Amino acid sequence: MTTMSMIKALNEGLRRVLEEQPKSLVMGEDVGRLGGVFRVTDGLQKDFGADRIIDTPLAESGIIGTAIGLAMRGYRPICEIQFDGFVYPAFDQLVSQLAKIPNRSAGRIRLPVVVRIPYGGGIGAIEHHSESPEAYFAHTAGLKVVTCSNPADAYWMIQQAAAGDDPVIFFEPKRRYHAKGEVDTDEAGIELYRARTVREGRTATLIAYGPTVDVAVNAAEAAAEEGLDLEVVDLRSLSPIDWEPLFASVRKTGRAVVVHEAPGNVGIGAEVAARLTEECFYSLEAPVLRVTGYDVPYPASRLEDDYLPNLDRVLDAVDRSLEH
Amino acid sequence: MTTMSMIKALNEGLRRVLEEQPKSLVMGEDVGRLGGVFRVTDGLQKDFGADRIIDTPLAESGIIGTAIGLAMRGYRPICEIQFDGFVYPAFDQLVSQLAKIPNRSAGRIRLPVVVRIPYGGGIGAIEHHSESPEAYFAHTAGLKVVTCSNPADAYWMIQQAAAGDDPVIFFEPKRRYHAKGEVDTDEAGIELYRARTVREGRTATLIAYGPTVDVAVNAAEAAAEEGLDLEVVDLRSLSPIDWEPLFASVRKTGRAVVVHEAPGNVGIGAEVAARLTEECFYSLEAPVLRVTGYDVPYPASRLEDDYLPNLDRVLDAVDRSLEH
Amino acid sequence: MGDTQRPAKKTAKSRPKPASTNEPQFVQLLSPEGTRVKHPDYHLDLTDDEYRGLYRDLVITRELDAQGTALQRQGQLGLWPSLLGQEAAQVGSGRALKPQDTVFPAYRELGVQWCRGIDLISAFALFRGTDLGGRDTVGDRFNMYAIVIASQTLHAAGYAMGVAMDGAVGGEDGEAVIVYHGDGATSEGDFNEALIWAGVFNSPLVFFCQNNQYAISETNARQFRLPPYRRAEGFGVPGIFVDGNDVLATFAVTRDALDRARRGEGPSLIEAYTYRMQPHTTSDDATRYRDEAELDFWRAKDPIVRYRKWLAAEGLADEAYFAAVDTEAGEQVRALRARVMALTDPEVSEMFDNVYAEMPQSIAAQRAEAVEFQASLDDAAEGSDLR
Amino acid sequence: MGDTQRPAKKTAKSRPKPASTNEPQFVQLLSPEGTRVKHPDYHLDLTDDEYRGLYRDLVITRELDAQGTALQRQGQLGLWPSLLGQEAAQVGSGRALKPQDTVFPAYRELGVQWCRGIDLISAFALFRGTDLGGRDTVGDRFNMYAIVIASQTLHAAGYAMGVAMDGAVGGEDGEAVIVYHGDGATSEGDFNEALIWAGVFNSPLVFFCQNNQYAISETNARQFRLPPYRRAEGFGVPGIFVDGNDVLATFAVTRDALDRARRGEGPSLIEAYTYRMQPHTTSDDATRYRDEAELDFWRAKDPIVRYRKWLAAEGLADEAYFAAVDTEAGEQVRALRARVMALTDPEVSEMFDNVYAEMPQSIAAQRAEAVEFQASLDDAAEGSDLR
Ligand SMILES: Cc1ncc(C[n+]2csc(CCOP(=O)(O)OP(=O)(O)O)c2C)c(N)n1
Ligand SMILES: Cc1ncc(C[n+]2csc(CCOP(=O)(O)OP(=O)(O)O)c2C)c(N)n1
Ligand SMILES: [Mg+2]
Ligand SMILES: [Mg+2]
Repeated sequence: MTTMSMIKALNEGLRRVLEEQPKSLVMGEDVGRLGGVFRVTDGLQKDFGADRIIDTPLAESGIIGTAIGLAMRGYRPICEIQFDGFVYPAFDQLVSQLAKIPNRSAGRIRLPVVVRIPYGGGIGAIEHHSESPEAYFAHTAGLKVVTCSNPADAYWMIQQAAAGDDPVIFFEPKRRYHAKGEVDTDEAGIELYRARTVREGRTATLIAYGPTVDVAVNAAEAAAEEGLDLEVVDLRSLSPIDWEPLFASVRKTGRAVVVHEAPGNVGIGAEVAARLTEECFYSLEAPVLRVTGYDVPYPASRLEDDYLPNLDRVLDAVDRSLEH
Repeated sequence: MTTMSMIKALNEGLRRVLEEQPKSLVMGEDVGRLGGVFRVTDGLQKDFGADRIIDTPLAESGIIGTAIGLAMRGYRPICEIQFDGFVYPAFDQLVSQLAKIPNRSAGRIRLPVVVRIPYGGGIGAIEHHSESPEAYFAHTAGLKVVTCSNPADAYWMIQQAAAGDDPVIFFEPKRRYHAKGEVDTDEAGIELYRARTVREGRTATLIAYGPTVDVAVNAAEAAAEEGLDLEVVDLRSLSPIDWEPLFASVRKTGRAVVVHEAPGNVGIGAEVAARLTEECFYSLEAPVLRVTGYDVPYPASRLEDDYLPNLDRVLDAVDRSLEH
Repeated sequence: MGDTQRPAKKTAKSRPKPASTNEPQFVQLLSPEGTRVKHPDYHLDLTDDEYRGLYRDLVITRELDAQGTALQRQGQLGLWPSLLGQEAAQVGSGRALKPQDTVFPAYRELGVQWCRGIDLISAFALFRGTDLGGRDTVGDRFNMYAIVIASQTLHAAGYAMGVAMDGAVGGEDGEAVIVYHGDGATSEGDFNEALIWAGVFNSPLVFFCQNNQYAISETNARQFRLPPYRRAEGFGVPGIFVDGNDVLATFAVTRDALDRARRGEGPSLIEAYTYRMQPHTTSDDATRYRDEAELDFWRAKDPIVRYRKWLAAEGLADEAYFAAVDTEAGEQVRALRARVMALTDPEVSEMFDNVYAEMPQSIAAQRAEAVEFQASLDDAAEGSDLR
Repeated sequence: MGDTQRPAKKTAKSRPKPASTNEPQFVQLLSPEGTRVKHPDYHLDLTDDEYRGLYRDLVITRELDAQGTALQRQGQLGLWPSLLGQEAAQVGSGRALKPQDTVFPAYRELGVQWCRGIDLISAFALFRGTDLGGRDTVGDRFNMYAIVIASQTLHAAGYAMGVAMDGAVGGEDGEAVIVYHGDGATSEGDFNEALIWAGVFNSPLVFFCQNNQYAISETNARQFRLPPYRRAEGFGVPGIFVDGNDVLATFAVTRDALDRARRGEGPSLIEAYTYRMQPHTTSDDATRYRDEAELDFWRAKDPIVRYRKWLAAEGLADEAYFAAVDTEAGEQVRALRARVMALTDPEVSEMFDNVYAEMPQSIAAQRAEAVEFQASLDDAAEGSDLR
């Protein structure tokens, strides 16, 4: 067990990938000499060379498009998109190419490309630097979408994502980047596409991922003082979602609240609510509720605390659920 | 009342916009001399000139990006994206610019831009020509998303969309392009952002839009022969959704099935199901079910009949709903 | 200029001379009238068999393509994008490739595919709708057709980066990569980003632009002020302008560009000036945007007619040879046609099977549901047959 | 060449001569040593007041920008992207604009904004996070800052199309549009598409590229083989290369390009060769990718020092004038600083109010919910204060 920040965990995880898999590459804007604007790739170019840690031109479509070509050549690119809000110029290469080429090729081409995206708000940033675009990618057949909420998951999930042969969009909650946590560097303990029950409880289930796991845990702790026993599940994989633990939890608690930063409308929370209701209809004592970003563009940073789901809004939703 | 195809209705609707609103423009690939690959803009360049019906370079980001600039200058562009699968290169300009600039400007800039997208499958086309990307745009705060299912709606909705000051993504179900219908060219009868009950019934509610409205109506007719009395609602507006008629319907029937061509995962159906359950929890006798495209890339056309929601799959879902 | 990288080597070939006065300033080795033209930079010295082989390729390509159009008209294909008129551009460039080279086509490259010796059925299956065009593209060194305009140029740029990273460039045996695209494609962001990538990483990539004068109905005037080969020069990537209806010139300039790429001298762009004699695809009505006079103008530049004249005049081939090629083309067409008609619909399960390397449980469940549903309908249909 | 459109008029200015031997081949009217250089194509004949005014703009811009950095360090701004070193590029081009011209900035254009006489508070509010940068951009003829690299180039191209469609070009009173972007921006698809658009529609648009040698940590070598002004030429758009640390040269070439645009002679691109003396933003650590020697090299080219030398040598300004400008700059800084500190947090409701012209019912409901929730928390907080 070692204590490290999520940034360090990702850095160490990438190091192991680069050491163990000679075909792996890291590519993106400023990932080389600078070590990335968040320093996730710090020191990698020094240790693995400029041929493997590639500072690319400032063009996101180009980053993903050429990563696809490199993967066709047998490489295993790990791309960095500098911030959530800058992934959109690459959208065609992501959804029409990366997601579809393996199927188009009748399975003859596999594209083991990982796309790392620092995401989410809460860091006082300017526009386009606080978005949560995960629903776009979860809705896209052919991609897998995961997100880590703590250093241990960051360390292992990046390695697991890089080890697979499917394209993975890998969301990193930037407001958790500096928070430290214990990392067991010997054993992963859990598979990439599995949800994890972070806290057991019987009153209701809080379902969160990435940056909101911490919010949910804090809410559960606050609720415990009021005698409420909340279960918290970290989805970890957003597409596919690991449904069984959710079904089991909701069958136990009868109530669920989903928490994410992205706007609620047609978001991950909608899918979770719809599916849970389909499968656990007779167990639910209240509708699955959602606590999410509002359906407006991410606001100026001085308003972000009002925009983001927080402890109070989560507890309020739990109360509303219990009123049913 | 006149009988016309949806293509003709759109063409006539655009004509009226161009006549009544001197600042309106039509722009896109092949919309001018050719009249569009589907002939929706047929004859417009001849009648309104090449300054107002603009054949653009082959670049979708450029089409939307320059339309934004034109709108800032006071023009009212109606852009055509040639096929659903070619909207993705414009994604950044759509979600980070078109959707957000009005809010960014603190409301001082309005962008009355309509983006027409022929969408959906069932026409035996090759890849990228049969997609249903509406969920991406519905999830995007700042955009409005609508779709027509028949010539009368096509005729009026395109005019209403062009008359408003918000950006509208306007989806046209291409497999309904040639089907004819009655059009009252004197009066719209219904507002743009309203849902419409196409068929009244008491057993269950079918919720559809665009190309699946017809599927739902056919299913309802078939079900009627078996004594089932299905209500069919055409959403028309996908963002915002006109919820009240849906709530009312579900409170009456107690059961709902949403039908769309797009993949189900994190689709419009998920939002409809989640929201209906939130609001009508005590009225629902079964979970809201979804009949959608599968969560795989749109298949080769010889498989599309198996991919698309059809009468049998809808009726099967109704049966499953009734089993609850 | 700080550390701005300059192109490794300027390959400023002297500006070519047009053979006849109405021709633009492109590289030409064979005039529309079928006479050989000298060019200061490009010489060709093929064997008699190779010269004859080019003719065979041109004719067979044309016939197979015509069969695509015919099959579509007969309802056997959903769509066909004809290359009629562009045979020389495709055969000239396609035959210039060495076995180790890799091709990234757009969607009209049947002639290149033929030259690479790759089973053409994949193109017909794609446009019949029985699959999405998948093949063993890595083994074939010929990628799938690309429908999203210019998207393949970035794939090619990435692949070519990988070739260089593999150390597979640097000599006469080096690998080169060629990517095909149209005049319209040059307007897309992706194409321009691909030029940047190829330039910055000095990749062994040849952009082969078939400027067939149209992007569906839109003329060159809607896509650019300066022709694509001039654009490339602005990116620091040598641009070569060639008569795309001249199979010898196309062969010569492509071989040269590929050789520079394989030697490690970086990317270039070839603009082959040609003409699409058919509508954009079988769905298009070209009479809406162009007239017979324009077609006549280009008919006079037919790539096969001129080449045949020259072969005959040089005594490289005679009527018997031409007749034999026609016969062979007919056989190829018949064989292919039979195979196209035999292409059957895929199984429902196939739409699920290849999406992921590791299929998620949810997809497996949907697959089972779809297969079962299909089976139940089949049962019902059988049942009703029995009644 | 079929109907390929050629640029209306070639504006091939003769290649400029460098003043000192270590300078690139750009237009320069004032050497780093402060001596006036003649240029065959560009002459400047400003009034003494105008010459002095440029100095004032340079100094005030530098001071206001420094205040941005200071405010960020003091925790009053979230971020500040300094323009230190780029004052001449911004003031020279900004002052070349006529009142009817429209500006599309990137995010570092405080100096241009100053020259346009537009309240600078918007830039500070943006980086303080109290709003998203909204102003009356249409009335101001100065658009909002653009964060997504190169996205604004297309907006400018569309706007310029509209200007031409309005018939607002064609004489000395015509309108021109200028769009600012960086060296890194030239790699984005959008930038290249904007060049195509401007060219094809012959729009009155000047691309003003501040090549400050870096895109965050990445040098020019990662973005292009040939400098941006050469790129433009490949698109058929005249490219002009200018010493971006020379306020006179920047003024002259921008005025010329804007005048051509306003006369209806189409787009051009100016590459102003300059240097970002500060890190990319206050969040950046530039020591990771560049060294003191490089900074020293550029310090010797400081745009203000050279201009002040020249003014003094010409007798256009004296120490008293320079001191007065410093005093005024100090006042400007103090006034602005006070206003920045007074910027207050917006109301919760504001995040909902401007999204749509017609607010959907669902957004109105969310607005009400958020406002109410905020109020309930405030109440609770007050309640607990009472306890
Ligand atoms: C991104 C994208 N936009 C639009 C289309 C529709 N489309 C198909 S072919 C075509 C024209 C292509 O022209 P060009 O690049 O010159 O190639 P050509 O067909 O002439 O060979 C268009 C607009 C597409 N396939 N992809
Ligand atoms: C589309 C996009 N990708 C990435 C970024 C992150 N980013 C902000 S500034 C910058 C570098 C820009 O360099 P340049 O265009 O030279 O302008 P400069 O900052 O030097 O003025 C990057 C990569 C962004 N803002 N937008
Ligand atoms: Mg073409
Ligand atoms: Mg820069």
